[in-house]
Amino acid sequence: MIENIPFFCAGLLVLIGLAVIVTKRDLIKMVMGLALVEAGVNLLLVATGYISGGVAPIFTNAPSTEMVMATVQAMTLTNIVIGIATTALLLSFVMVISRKYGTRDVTEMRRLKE
Amino acid sequence: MIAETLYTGFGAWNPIVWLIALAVALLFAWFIQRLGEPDIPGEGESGKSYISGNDEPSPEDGHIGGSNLYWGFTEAMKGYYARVVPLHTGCLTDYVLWFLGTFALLFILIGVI
Amino acid sequence: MNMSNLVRSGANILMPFILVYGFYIVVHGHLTPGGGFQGGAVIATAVVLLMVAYSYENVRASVSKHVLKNSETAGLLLFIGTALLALTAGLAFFGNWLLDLGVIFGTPVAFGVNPGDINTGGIIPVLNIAVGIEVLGAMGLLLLAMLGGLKGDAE
Amino acid sequence: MMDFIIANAPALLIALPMLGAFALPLVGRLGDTPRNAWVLGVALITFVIAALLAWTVLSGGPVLYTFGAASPADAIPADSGGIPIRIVFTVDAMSAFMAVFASFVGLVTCLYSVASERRSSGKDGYYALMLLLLVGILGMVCTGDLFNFFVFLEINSLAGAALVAYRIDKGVSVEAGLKYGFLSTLAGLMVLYAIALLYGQYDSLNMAVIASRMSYTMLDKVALALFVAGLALKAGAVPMHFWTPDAYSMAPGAVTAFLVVASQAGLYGLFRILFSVYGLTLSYVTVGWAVIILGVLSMFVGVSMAIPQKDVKRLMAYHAVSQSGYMLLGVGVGLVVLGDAAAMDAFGRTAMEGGIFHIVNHAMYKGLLFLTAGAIFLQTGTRNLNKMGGLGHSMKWTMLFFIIGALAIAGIPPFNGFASKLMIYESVFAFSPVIAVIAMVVSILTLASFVKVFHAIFMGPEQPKYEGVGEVPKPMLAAMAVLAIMTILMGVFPEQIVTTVIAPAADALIDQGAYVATVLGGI
Repeated sequence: MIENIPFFCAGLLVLIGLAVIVTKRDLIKMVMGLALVEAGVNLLLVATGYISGGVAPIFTNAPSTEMVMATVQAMTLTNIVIGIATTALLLSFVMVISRKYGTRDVTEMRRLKE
Repeated sequence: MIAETLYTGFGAWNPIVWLIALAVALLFAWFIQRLGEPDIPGEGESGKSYISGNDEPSPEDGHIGGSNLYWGFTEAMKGYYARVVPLHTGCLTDYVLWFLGTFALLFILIGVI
Repeated sequence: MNMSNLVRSGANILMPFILVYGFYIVVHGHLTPGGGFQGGAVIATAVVLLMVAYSYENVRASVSKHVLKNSETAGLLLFIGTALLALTAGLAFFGNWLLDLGVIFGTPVAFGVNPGDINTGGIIPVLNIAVGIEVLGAMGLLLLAMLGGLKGDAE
Repeated sequence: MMDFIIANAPALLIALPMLGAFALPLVGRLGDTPRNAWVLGVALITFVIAALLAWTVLSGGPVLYTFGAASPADAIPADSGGIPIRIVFTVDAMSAFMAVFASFVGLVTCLYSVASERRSSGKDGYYALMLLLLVGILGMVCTGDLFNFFVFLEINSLAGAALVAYRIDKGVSVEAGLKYGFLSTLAGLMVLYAIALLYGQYDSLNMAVIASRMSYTMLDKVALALFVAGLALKAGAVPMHFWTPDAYSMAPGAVTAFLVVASQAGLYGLFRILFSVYGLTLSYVTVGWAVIILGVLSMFVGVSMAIPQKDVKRLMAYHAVSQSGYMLLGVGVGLVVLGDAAAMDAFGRTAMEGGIFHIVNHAMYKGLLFLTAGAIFLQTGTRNLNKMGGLGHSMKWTMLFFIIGALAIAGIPPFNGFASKLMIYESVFAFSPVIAVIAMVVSILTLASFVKVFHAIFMGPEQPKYEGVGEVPKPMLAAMAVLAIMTILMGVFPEQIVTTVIAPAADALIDQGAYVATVLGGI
């Protein structure tokens, strides 16, 4: 049971992130909610590769014991990089919008509809 | 290169045959048009278009804009459009909610819950 | 609007350490935790430190966007070029054509527990350095644009 | 040289546009003409490589390309225990088909941009993003690795969102870009969550390995729901289509035409996951009906929302939603009868061929229509149908291309829309007559709405306010002409296209065993 806690935490983080996205009206907070979802996915990825008692997967440091899975860590790093690019892009959109519209409220950001 | 017939399992479709038929039909149309009066009315009073004795409208008034077309259709479907158009709120939160709702429906349909 | 003397002196002292640490993480990416992206991000924090200590206007004069943009382009081209060179060596795309060649980064890896030799890894350190150059340019540009107030296009 | 290119075609397909995009800041410094030549050259070479790759795949079977290996075909290293550990590009007939027409549309839209963006600033970034979007699409359709698929999906989303927001236009297009970027990122993260669930169970990211080990547990069902929801959002299926009209209406014409292909790459991902990764293990009747329902909803809601629109590009965007419904319908019917060999031979295969044929047809005629809309916007400065009129007097060529596109999308013979729609109607009629009737009604409504657009833009007396409006520059006309010629050719020779390209693509989707065997060897 105790070893499954990271997986539950990952699911919980995703749900918290979705709740933030849905309930908050400030665009910056919505982007933060998206970052929370991403953090949850990252946690799930890292947790799938963990072996209890494993060492860091560096070839020259490894004694002949078990190493944790390196693939998921590479995937997590990639996703962090992608996440930074996404967050930066979305935040710069929010900057432009708040300057042009004078508000960051998502319910005011409705010039495109029907 | 001659187009082969496309068999759809139940019927067939050959564009070349269709194009030949179209060409023949156009030939007939052209022939019939030739039987008509070749002259067009000249300048002056006879050249003007006759709209029940009213003056010809200016170019701005003479064109029917996009919104006026299919007015009857949208009017007849008013009940439908009154429900569907307001769904497109333009609000990002609603978009996310629709996504999550579809996701929940798929969950039930696929049989997770 | 400059910060107090204390903050500026602190930034001056910390600056070389941040840069050295960033470059260390970049170059040792194949031996220790870290790598191009992490090291590049550390170097880019130096830009933030400068901007906190001095004002945006002063920083913009010394850290030019042009240089950052060029380093971004150079890093990306180095990355893709290294990967493409593998094709000329008869390997697949991203094939490790420097491995075990004996020249730079080409020493075979020793077995057993050892502190690690920086002269191993083939093209992996090269790719790390390329990513490091790219990331410090891109992040620096991003931070300059965001903290300074973006005028024109996105990114 | 030729052998070298063919042997490394899948890698060059990704590497060349990437190199082109990264070198643009350097090339752009030389001036406008070298930059245009560079972009067009890179796009052209990419298209040629994609065509060579497709020729190799269609004549010699699927192509494997292992990144970082000693030899590209060496997917399974000797010491790996029989599983591929590297990123393997698995290019079968379906992938090659998508890659060819995606790079074709990329070339055409770059050609169009040369003229349509000639007066705007920031062209380095614009073309770099166009090429990156091309990279994202090509990577998505070629890769055989799930995480790699996610990475290219994100490249696709980010480049697309940045392109939508590129012309700020008082902030409105940034609003559209934000919506597009936010939703596609959310969908991408859902896809990544599903990938993590699959990886945790099957210890591999390779689609073929996962397919061979798939046991359809509870976690697989969760992953399936995440995949379908996320990728259907990327494809713009109702009820997750709301970003489509926003993003498509605000982006420049060339970008919109390319975004259509970008969302079709999402559709490809959906089909690939459903057929090649899950295949017969999933409850294909239920999931197939889910896809059909998404398709029918998309068709009907899309076209009915299009009719009262006043913005010409918004109207066309709703038609894009409606047309992707046809593809979902055709392939969904194929999925429902996946386990029933008799029904599959009777109508399922035809339905899938129709759906897949519709993908390329839609890319051609919808691209053409968006390009004409962009041309009209460029010359008149408005997208409002109520303010336009009488442009047929001054923009004769654009009008001709618009007519071709409109007739094709409405399914009027002899244009290409008719051939694929006919295949969908007839096969779906054998499956469920009611849905076939809905599909035909939607087609009629499509024609009706394009008659409205045609009348509003081109018909009527010449308007005094558009006196100085002339024809658009030649590169834009050339881009539209190329797409129009393709629309006609594919309509006049449908059988050749279907037998040489579409049928192998449909078979590649249906035959999951062949896909697995391509990577893992005969099992």
